[in-house]
Amino acid sequence: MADKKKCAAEVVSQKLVSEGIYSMWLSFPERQDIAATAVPGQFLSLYCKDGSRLLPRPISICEIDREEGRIRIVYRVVGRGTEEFSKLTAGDTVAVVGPLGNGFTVHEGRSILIGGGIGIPPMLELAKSIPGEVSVVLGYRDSDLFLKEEFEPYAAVYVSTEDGSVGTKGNVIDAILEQGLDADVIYACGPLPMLRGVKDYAAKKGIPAQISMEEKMACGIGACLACVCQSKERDAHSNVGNKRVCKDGPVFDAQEIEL
Amino acid sequence: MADKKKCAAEVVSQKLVSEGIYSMWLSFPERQDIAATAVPGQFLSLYCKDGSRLLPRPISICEIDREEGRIRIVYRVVGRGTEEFSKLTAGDTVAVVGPLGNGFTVHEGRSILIGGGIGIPPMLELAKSIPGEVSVVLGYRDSDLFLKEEFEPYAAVYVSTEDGSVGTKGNVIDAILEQGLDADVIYACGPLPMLRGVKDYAAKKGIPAQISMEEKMACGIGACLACVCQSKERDAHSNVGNKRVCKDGPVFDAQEIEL
Amino acid sequence: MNLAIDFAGVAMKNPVTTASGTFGSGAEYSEFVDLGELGAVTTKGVANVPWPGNPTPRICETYGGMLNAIGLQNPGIDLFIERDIPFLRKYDTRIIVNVCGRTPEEYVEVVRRLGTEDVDLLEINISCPNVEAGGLAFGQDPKLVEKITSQIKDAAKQPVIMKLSPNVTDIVQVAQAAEAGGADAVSLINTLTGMKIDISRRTFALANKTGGLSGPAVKPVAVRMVYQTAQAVKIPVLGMGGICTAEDALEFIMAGASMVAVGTANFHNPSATVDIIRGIEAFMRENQVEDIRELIGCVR
Amino acid sequence: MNLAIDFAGVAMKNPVTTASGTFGSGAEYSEFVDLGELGAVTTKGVANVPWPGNPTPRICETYGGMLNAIGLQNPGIDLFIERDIPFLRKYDTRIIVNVCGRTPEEYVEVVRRLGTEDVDLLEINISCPNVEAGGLAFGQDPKLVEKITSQIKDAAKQPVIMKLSPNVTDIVQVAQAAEAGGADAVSLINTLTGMKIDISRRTFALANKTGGLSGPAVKPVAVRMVYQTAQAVKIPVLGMGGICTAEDALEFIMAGASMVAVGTANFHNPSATVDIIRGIEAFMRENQVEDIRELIGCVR
Ligand SMILES: Cc1cc2nc3c(=O)[nH]c(=O)nc-3n(C[C@H](O)[C@H](O)[C@H](O)COP(=O)(O)OP(=O)(O)OC[C@H]3O[C@@H](n4cnc5c(N)ncnc54)[C@H](O)[C@@H]3O)c2cc1C
Ligand SMILES: Cc1cc2nc3c(=O)[nH]c(=O)nc-3n(C[C@H](O)[C@H](O)[C@H](O)COP(=O)(O)OP(=O)(O)OC[C@H]3O[C@@H](n4cnc5c(N)ncnc54)[C@H](O)[C@@H]3O)c2cc1C
Ligand SMILES: Cc1cc2nc3c(=O)[nH]c(=O)nc-3n(C[C@H](O)[C@H](O)[C@H](O)COP(=O)(O)O)c2cc1C
Ligand SMILES: Cc1cc2nc3c(=O)[nH]c(=O)nc-3n(C[C@H](O)[C@H](O)[C@H](O)COP(=O)(O)O)c2cc1C
Ligand code: FES
Ligand code: FES
Repeated sequence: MADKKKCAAEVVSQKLVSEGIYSMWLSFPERQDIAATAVPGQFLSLYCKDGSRLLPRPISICEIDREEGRIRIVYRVVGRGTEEFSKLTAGDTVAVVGPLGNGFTVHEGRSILIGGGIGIPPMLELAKSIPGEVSVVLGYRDSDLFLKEEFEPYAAVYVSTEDGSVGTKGNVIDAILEQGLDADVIYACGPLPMLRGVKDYAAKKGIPAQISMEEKMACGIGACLACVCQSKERDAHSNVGNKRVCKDGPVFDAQEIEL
Repeated sequence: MADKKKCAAEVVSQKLVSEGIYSMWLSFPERQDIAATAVPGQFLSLYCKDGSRLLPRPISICEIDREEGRIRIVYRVVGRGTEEFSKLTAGDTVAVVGPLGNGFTVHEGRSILIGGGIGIPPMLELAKSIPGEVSVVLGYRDSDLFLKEEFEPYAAVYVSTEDGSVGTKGNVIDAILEQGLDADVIYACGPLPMLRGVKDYAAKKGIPAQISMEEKMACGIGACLACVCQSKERDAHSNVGNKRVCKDGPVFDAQEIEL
Repeated sequence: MNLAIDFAGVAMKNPVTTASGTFGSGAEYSEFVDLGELGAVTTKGVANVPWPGNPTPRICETYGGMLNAIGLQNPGIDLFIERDIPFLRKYDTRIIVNVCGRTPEEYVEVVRRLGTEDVDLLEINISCPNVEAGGLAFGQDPKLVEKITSQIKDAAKQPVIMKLSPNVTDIVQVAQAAEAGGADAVSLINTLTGMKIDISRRTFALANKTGGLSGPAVKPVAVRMVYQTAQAVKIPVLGMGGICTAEDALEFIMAGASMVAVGTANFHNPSATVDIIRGIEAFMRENQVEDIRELIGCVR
Repeated sequence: MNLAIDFAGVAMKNPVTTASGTFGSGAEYSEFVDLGELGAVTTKGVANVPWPGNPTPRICETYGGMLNAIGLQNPGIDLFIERDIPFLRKYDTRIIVNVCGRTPEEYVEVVRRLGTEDVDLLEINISCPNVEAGGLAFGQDPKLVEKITSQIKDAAKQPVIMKLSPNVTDIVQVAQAAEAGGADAVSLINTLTGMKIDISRRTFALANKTGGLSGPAVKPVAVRMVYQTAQAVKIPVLGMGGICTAEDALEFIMAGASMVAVGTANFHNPSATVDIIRGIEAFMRENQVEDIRELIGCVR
């Protein structure tokens, strides 16, 4: 059914949550289905107004307000596109396609949610909605603990900082070990080295881990084969073991992906 | 002296004056000299915000408010650049360079100011400032006589319309003939066929005519040689009889230019 | 008002198709556009066996365009025939299968396999590096182009479009070579070879170092080459390179393209193809153009 | 922090010059930038006699770039020597004189005349159509490039930069031909040949039909060619093509350009040249780069 469309999202609010990190609530006057169907782990493609920048910027969903039909994203300004977005104010519009990709698949049992750096925001909606016993482990560079208190109503929150200023000095795995956390399943989003650590840890523990991957995208919907990662098995779509982060992911079973 | 600069002009106000034609007052918080030194017949280069459009849009000065340091421009939306400008509202900024080019050289005696279509606005500041007996002849397509009443405080205003709905049916020269206007000097801005008519008329009458020319521009300041028109004489700059509209004009002695 | 054309003997409901590699085999974009509205769908290049493509990053954005070095990842002709052709056949649109290879034999193998399949046209991507001619692509040498065209024509059951590389000194020579080899049509342009450097990491933005430049940035080069080619050959031209709007498409058509393909624009606007078809219709209505064929090559 | 470099034996205070034809002889832009801040000013192409250039429209805007068909209008070498060199000499900057011609003899005549003048380097624009070789430019044939380079070198008193056309199948061959002919340096890229059609008037946007594409749209092609050239020749490379920001300039430098030229960007920002110099300084400061020469060709 040809019923998806790039549409104008309206900026409900935008604020700076940490140095260079912005939080923005979007509503979708043209498409009620976006917030209604979105699940944690999925992303939106945001498009720039400036015509010199054509490709979509994939940004993960941080929170979903299904009642109001709104989605929250939290992003770091790293280049011209995110800089453009950071200038938007309430009432402005931004073109989006979404929700895209596959979110986290919620399993029974005790879970650890792990977020590192700008991989923290995508874990918030999951923390809010996941049943059972939940521990959240957040990895920061330093004592600028953006978003941390927003997790606290929903879970026990543990922190690691690279500089040791708060919580466990080191990375998220160091924090898990220090706190002696245990779980039946892990969900994680963050930089590649962190994901590698999570994958190894989960393998050693023999528990499943779902990780959210990043790759440069052109289409964002699975057509161009830009955003592939190598899968252990020869998958049905590519026939060469190249999974598409945008379409087959961004959330994958950690043990099925070569990191 | 390297003291000129592209600078941000602030939109003081913008309004639609006719179908597809906008009037905008600009102030220049960064550069007091722009309004202070501008003269009628000169133009501003306006730049687009959208990075896919790099070249300046030359727009003539319509009015100058030296006291408030403001300049008014009136322009027709013909493409993406002018469309972008038409969306600006009070408080927005637009990048400009100017004032550029040579304006009209005011002569003694009775004068006829001729404007055709979107060539009408550039004649307003001249009508306001020129001494002596002034007749203004404005050529329109139809009865949508934008800006006409703004000339009336300063001069006797005659109108021609292509469809004959107001004033003389025909062009500005038809109006001059019908009204039996006479003058010692003519100043004109408008489409090429009109300028040809003016040139012929002035030649026949043996009176000087200053005409404002248009050509596609890249630099707008005389360096790239994009915007040339052929001059009767081999001029000192080009050495080949190619005058630059942006630097040697846009106002030229009609008899010195091949039209 | 008529938008239908005949392209190399195949009737198309309108002159708009997709640019190979930007639209997969249509499945993903079918959520955004009704494929039945398109004149044709041109599929991602397919080879005789599956190709894994290049390491990532495979793409990067550039000013008004992008670079890609996907490296012709494809699932191989077997899976393509089994899955992608039946999918596309459900729609009332023409199928143009883009073919890639590293040797003439590989191309011919795919072309032969497709001979018994229900597809309408073949488009041969000769911008692939020729493994026997270090570095240069087939499409950069007119002699090779003529030769490979006739080899493919000998094997082909469907009309053959040779897809030309713009990375050449003289596109006319290459187009004429394709015509001499028996091509039924030519398509152009493939991507311009480019490079981006990531100055903060002091390395190449693409793992492959170089990639192919596409998008509106390249349009003037594409229009020029389409014009020159249309002036020089008798076979029809399928034009592409930076088409984002109906106005862009009309530029190519007026320059001599009988059909146009929409590529990178799909990434910016997933409905670009149908938006362009509707825009062409609107232009024809406003300008009282009864038949799109009046516009083909009207600027000389 | 050192920005100074040696380019083909000439000491430059920094590696930034202007792209020929976009800056006149500096007079107009001297109202916007202090020419004394530039490493060098490269002047508009000059011929042995005045050239009137092409009819207008001579330029049009394109997506992220522009087309120009100025047609090398110039006042001739006599007036240039009399007026433009003395003007530029007032500034503490190097003078690179860009030379054009329709025959080898015309080039050589200009080069000889300049031999007795106080200019620092000659840049030879071989993208001019060769009147003896219908249509193709000198720069599109490696054999012609080698020959004309050595003819010019025989006549030249200043170091010679051969300015290469990007409209070729293999830029490396052309660069090597220039080196074999004795060039002291190469500069690239000149413009890519393009076309725009004005669909409302159903005609060409430029009176000359085709024009040269420049601006940020072409940067990836330029960076690729600069990289390939720098890998293949020993003489220094002056890189250009779409440089608008310090980051753009640094891409070329890291790809192997010892110097860079700013062209179309001047039209968008008349102070682009000095803004870029300051931006390079800022990058070096932030990244603790002591000497710009550490960055030249650092990405391979
Ligand atoms: C599935 C997914 C979810 C993401 N979620 C978030 C999020 O919630 N918050 C957040 O801050 N960032 C997120 N990112 C990263 C975000 O997409 C980039 O930071 C952003 O695209 C940078 O755009 P730019 O124009 O500012 O940077 P530029 O560097 O100027 O962008 C140039 C090009 O590179 C692409 N690009 C640059 N960095 C990345 C990257 N890390 N991943 C993918 N493409 C990139 C851009 O999309 C653009 O096409 C996510 C990435 C992916 C793949
Ligand atoms: C000296 C001078 C004074 C002018 N004064 C006015 C004025 O007061 N009011 C007004 O409405 N228009 C004026 N024009 C015309 C105005 O410059 C164009 O309408 C405008 O540049 C169109 O920009 P666009 O992006 O909307 O159109 P597009 O067609 O998208 O522009 C594409 C390119 O062509 C150039 N271009 C298009 N039309 C013209 C044109 N007629 N003349 C020069 N360049 C053009 C643009 O600058 C741009 O570089 C003047 C032109 C000149 C040369
Ligand atoms: C991501 C991507 C993948 C491509 N893959 C192919 C391909 O498999 N075969 C082919 O012939 N061309 C391929 N191309 C080239 C396009 O079909 C087209 O010729 C080119 O991109 C110019 O058109 P555009 O500017 O509209 O994208 C690809 C282009 C892109 C951007
Ligand atoms: C208006 C214009 C005029 C040019 N004239 C010349 C010229 O006279 N000689 C020459 O060698 N190159 C000429 N060029 C090419 C530029 O010097 C440069 O090689 C090209 O524009 C790419 O750089 P850019 O993208 O920074 O403009 C001209 C370019 C433009 C835009
Ligand atoms: S971005 Fe195109 S397949 Fe993922
Ligand atoms: S626009 Fe460059 S000389 Fe007039």
